[in-house]
Amino acid sequence: MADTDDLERPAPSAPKPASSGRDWAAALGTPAPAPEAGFMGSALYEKGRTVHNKRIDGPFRRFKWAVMLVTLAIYYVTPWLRWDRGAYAPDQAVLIDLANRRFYMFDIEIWPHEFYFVAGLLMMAGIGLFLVTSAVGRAWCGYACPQTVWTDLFQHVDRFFDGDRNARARLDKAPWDASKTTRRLAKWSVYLAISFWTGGAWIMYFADAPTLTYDFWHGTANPVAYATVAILTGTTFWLGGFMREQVCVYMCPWPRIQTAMLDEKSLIVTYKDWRGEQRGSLKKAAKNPEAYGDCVDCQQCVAVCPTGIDIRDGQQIGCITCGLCIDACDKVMAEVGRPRGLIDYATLEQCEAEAAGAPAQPAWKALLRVRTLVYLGVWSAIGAGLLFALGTRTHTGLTVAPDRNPPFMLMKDGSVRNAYTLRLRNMQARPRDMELALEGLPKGAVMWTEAVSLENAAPVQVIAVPANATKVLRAYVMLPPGAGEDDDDLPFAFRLTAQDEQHETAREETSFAMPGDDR
Amino acid sequence: MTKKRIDEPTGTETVGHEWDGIEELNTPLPRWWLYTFYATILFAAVYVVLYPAWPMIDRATGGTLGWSSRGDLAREMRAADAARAGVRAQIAATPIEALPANPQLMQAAVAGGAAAFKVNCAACHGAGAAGSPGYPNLNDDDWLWGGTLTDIETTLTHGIRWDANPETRVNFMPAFKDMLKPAEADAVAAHVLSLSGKATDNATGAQLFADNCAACHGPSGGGMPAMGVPALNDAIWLFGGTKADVTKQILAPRHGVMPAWKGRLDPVTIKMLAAYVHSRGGGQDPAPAAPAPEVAKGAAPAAKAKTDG
Amino acid sequence: MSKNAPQSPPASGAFESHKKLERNVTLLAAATLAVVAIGGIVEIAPLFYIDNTIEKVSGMRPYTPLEQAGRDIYIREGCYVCHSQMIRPFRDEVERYGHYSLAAESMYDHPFQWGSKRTGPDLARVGGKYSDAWHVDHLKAPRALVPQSIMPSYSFLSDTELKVADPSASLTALRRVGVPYTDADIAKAATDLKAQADPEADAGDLGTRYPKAQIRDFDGDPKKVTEMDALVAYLQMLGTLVDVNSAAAQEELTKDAKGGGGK
Amino acid sequence: METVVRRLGVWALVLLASIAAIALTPDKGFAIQMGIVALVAVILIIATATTYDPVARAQSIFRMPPGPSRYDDDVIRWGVIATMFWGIVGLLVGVFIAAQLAFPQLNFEPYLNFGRVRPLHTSAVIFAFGGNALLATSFYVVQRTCRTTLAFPALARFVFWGYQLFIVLAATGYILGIGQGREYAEPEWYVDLWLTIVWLAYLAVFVGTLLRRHEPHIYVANWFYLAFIITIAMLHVVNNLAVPVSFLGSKSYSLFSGVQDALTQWWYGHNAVGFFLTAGFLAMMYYFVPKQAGRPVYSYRLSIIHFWSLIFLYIWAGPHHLHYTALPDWAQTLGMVFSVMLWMPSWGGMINGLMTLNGAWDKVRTDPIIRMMVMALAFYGMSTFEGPMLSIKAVNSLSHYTDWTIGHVHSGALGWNGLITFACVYYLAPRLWNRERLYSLRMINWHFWLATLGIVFYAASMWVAGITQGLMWREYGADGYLVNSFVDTVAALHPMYILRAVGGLMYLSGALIMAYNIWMTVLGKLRDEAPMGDTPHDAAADTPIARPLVTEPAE
Repeated sequence: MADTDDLERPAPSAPKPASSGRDWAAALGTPAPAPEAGFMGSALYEKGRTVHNKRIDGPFRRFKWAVMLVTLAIYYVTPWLRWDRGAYAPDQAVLIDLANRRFYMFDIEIWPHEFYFVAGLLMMAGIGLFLVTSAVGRAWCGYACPQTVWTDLFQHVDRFFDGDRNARARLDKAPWDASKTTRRLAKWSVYLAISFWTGGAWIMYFADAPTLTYDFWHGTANPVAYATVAILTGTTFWLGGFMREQVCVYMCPWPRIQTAMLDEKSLIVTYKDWRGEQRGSLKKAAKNPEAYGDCVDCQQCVAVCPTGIDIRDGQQIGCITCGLCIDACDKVMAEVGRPRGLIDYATLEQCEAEAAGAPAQPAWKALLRVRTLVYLGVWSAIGAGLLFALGTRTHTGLTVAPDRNPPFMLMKDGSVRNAYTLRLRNMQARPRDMELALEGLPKGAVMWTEAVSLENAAPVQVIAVPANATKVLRAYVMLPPGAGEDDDDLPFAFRLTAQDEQHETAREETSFAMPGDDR
Repeated sequence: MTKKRIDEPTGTETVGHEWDGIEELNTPLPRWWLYTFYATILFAAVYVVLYPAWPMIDRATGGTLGWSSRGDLAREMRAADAARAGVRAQIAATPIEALPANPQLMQAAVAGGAAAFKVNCAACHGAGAAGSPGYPNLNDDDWLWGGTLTDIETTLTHGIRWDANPETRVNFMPAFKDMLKPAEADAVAAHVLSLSGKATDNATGAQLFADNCAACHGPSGGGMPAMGVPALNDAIWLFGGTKADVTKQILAPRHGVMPAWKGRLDPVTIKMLAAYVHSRGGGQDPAPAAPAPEVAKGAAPAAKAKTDG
Repeated sequence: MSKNAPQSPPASGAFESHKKLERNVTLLAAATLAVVAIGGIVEIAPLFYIDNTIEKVSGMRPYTPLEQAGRDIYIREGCYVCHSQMIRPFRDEVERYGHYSLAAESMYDHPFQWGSKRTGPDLARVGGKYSDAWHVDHLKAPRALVPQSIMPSYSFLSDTELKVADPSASLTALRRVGVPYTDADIAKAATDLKAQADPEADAGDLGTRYPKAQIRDFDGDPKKVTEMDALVAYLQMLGTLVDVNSAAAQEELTKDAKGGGGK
Repeated sequence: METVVRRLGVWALVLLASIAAIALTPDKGFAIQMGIVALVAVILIIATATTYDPVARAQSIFRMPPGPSRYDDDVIRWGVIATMFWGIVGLLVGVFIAAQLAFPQLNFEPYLNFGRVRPLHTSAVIFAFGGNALLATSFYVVQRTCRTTLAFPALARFVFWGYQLFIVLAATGYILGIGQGREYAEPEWYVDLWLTIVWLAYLAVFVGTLLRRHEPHIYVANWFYLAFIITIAMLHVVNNLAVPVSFLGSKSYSLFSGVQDALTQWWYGHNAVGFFLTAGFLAMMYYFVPKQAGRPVYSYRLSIIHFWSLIFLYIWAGPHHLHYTALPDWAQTLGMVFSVMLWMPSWGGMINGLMTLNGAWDKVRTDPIIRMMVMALAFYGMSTFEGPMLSIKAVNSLSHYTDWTIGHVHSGALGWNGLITFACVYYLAPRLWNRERLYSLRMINWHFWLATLGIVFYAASMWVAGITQGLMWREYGADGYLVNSFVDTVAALHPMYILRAVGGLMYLSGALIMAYNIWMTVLGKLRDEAPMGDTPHDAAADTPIARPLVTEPAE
């Protein structure tokens, strides 16, 4: 992989401002190249600048490859996994069935009233990011964020069509002749293809993937599907193909939250300036070894950076801590025979200690800290709670709504009747018989349902509930004359018991309204 | 005053003013920011042409799509209705007494009836169908004209004392104002109340009842649903169950009127209404054999002046 | 003072002229006021003169003194923070709550009570939906009737006698802001207030002056007129005035929708 | 002496008037409110007539450095204390009402029912906490950036105390059941009138100070403060137009009705967010972020463009609170498109704030105050993205009337307004009380983590609650009929409401830690702890320019 121009200084087209402390405003285009004039007659905006990052290989790059492949594979393949749920439910392993308000995840099926699982997952995601940040800094930004993954992918496409860093920079500057136009069109087509595939994969999560694919190509899919694909294709094309690191710098709130969450004990990618400075080429250093540090000022760390920053300027918002500069620097250090780790993952605290002469610490030691453990605790607690809820949740549900108008009914013979709207939930993918029973009403209370046949009235009824559905039922409960105090509402409950091996039950408290004496 | 300088870390020029140590850089706007701003403006410009947007002199621009939120709803409701059209056709083809045999159809009929009830019936019978003095409660199991599906459908179709409909249900209770002395009326009322255990019986009343009332209301006040004669021996009173109420009804009976819905509502809706009313909890199954006709309470309409309003 | 010596990049045009504003408080304040006034004027003013803003439907009338007293209680207790009175034109809302709300239906609402959050259900058409008894019991002890309810209880309303300092003054104030109460309405406000909730009292021509007014004892306690009477009277009339489903009303609405959307 | 007598006369008149009102009014709540006014008058009479000086007494309790300092900072110190106090009150009430929604048994009728306490929460956090923060910081910033002292020092004191009276009258009114029934504008007519007077005085002090400035240009923070003061005055007056039933009672009826009233109210309501909670707080950001970071503001041009576009566009966005209501479709359209256009102008402030840290990003790791500011700006960015998104009609049809809105509001209020205010107070406390540094910088970290964790709980639970609610309301069964009754959705939200209360409790605990920290700072204590990054106070530079001999033209 030893590229011949590995140690070459970068092309002069990547200017370095006079000051060493270059930062984002500068990286995105200093006012030096005359800004375009806007309608207000002065420089209204500055042009963005494309980052041409150089190919590199190393442990972090390989890790990035691995994460990229795994995440993309998960994203594209998941909707095509099948999961047999029987005849009454879809057989797609992961499916967000918006039309029927069901969310399938392998063996788990979430109903809208169980959305709190999603809240739990969201909190776990939020705190999980806190956790990761406190332990390994912006690892999410560096490896797993979709914006990073797709930017990476698109940068590989760039490399495939236009060559590596210098070639790309040259091509950018080149006039728009036939060859450049063809290349660009080809490249953009690939961008578009990837974007389209990305958008297309998204909708597969919301409907049966094979059917939807068929419908999509036959023009019979829901217009929303086409619109979604169009929007996602557009945004992927724009954000991954062109906006890239600017999303991280300007638009995304997460980098700021993460930045705010870093402290002196957080791992970040750091240039160890006490070791590196004064920078100087090998030649200079050979002449005067005392005056120069380990940094040979080869600019490789800048060249490989996907967001185009110079890590040696210190911490900055553009650094997504992907570690590619570590790979680049380690490689150079190996070639020039100096110890690795001039640029490395380190905490501010370690840096201060090291600068003061302490030996370098392995990065993993930074992981063990109170904050991380506290987050881990909260995160695991929520996770355990969710698992518990998942484990103990039943697939049977019952809600009861008493009639409000009239609240009670006096019958011919002086009996009192109340009516209730019951919702019997069968969350199993098979039809089940369920036993509905009254609990806690005085003797003589009877119940009948729906098709109004008093003859069948009894305190216990068995009702067939279809698979994977809620059965809405009107139930009448009647107390014989003289049962219960006349002016008091009677609290009681409905109990629902599934008539299968599991005998899951659901119980719902409600009350029986009696005629008061003032009415 | 102006002290422009190049800011060292960013390499950008300052504007040149300083307030309490704060300076400003003269950084140009980020391009993506400006373009996104333009894009939102463009979106807005297109949107306000397509949709109602600008207030003019006497009305607002309507938008080239002719869209309105209420029109949108109307379309959706039509679609929903269309989706239910099949069910309506099925209901139309099913005789009403056969409905309970098809629980799904029955359920659809009940749901449709509930919607129609709110619009057409709630004004008199109340939103919960619980009625009010003079307007029968449809939730209980006391039926003046019978509570089977067929009976209810007939009542709905032809109405009660609705002159415009030749088949309307009619009965009539005479006013006893001139026939009974106040003391006698009082005695009859006491007897009537005694039938449901609300008063002590008296011989005069019993005799008068047997002579004047039992023919229709039955010797023990059981009523005669086929003729719309109310039962007097139960807990339910259309015009009130106090002695004064009953006396009033004996002396000058009020007779309720219910419109015939035939012609105003299509037969399917009437069928659905019947199903709904039947489902309110007191609906009767077709009786295999009608019980011997008995006699009962003061039938008929006319609420208090208030509710008649 | 600022001679803004131009260097690269030339800061001219709008940015340069802006410096005038930056140096002059009066100008800056005036420009700010002008800029922030525009939006409100363009959006709010036309609502007063554009004809079809409020549909022309029949049946709307001012609140009776008792209903208005109930409304004042509704506002006092902050019911609007949990209950909306605005049914949106969506199928689910129309099927759940009833016909969508019309602008005309709140034309006498000072202030409007459309609400912004439904912690509890919409109340725009709650009138007549439930019985008085249910409302009273529910207000006294919501969870006795609806166990999952999170509504506070309002049992004190039943114990508090309805005291309106001066019913005529309330109506007069409302007339000043544009509610068409007649002189008779104002003169009889105090008697109307009592009569509507008292089965014993003579309501006089209350029912004529306020068509569709419901006259009865609302709280199940005929002995006194309580705040509960007033609140339930208000709740029971909500959404009952305009016969939205009548053919005439529907025709008017269709015309409106077309008129608003067509030209 | 003569002035003492004259003042006594005025206070006595106020006292008499309020006693007369108490005697004559049939309205119990109104009588109590007038009692408060009478009490204030009595205190003033005692203070004027005797040597007892309650303010001086309080000055010593709160360890106020003896004035006059070089800048007129007394009012600002009071403002900082009031901010802290009302902040805690507002958050506490918030946690209480959150708990009420999870456990309705916590409603104590009639005074502590949700419907009465909820306006107390909103007003306490927006107007009492936020308002005092704005008062204090605006007086601080306008003096520093104009290098001059306050124009009318006595009037400034009146503004502060008058504003506190407004808060007390408003808050007690809610509990007593006095309110107009307009969200965020609940106070009744007489309280509104009082606030109008106070607000005009505020405008006078602020503009007067700008006119006295010793800097040729007006700093961008002051543009935002000015826009905030002017616009709030306009909104307040128009939205509160009402006719009182009697001058001896609290009740009034709004001038507008129905649809016009609705739009006026949300024109007000939305721009209370836009100008109180956005423009005003951006003004705070424009001063305190560059000061704490020690860096120049990122882009002057962006300031100009985003200032004017923000204030112009914001005003139009009100109707998005009334999507799909009886408000005419055209107005809804305008509300939506202007909200969408508002996205970038809002983000202009975020970019300008965050990018100001260019060259100082390392401070985020070491300086807890900067960290808090960065987090505040991140939340500002998120909620100003969520806002335009929620204003899109299709999204709004699902989200409106649900807890999604509540979550959205709180990610802005807790994340943006809360955190930026806390950061400013942390910045101000040692400077105002001439302390070397805060009692503890490490405790800011605790505050920070509790606050962010609290927001995560809050926002996640409310977002999910909103979606759950929205989906359940419109869930249809296969038979074409609605599946859920309303109360089913209430039951489904129960766990969310508990999680929300937990989040709120975390946020409140953070604020309590802060109160302790500030109090210790006021007392002049220093916690023994490992040092953290901070921007040292340069007391020597913190001084107005002496008035030059020739008055500068105000140009």
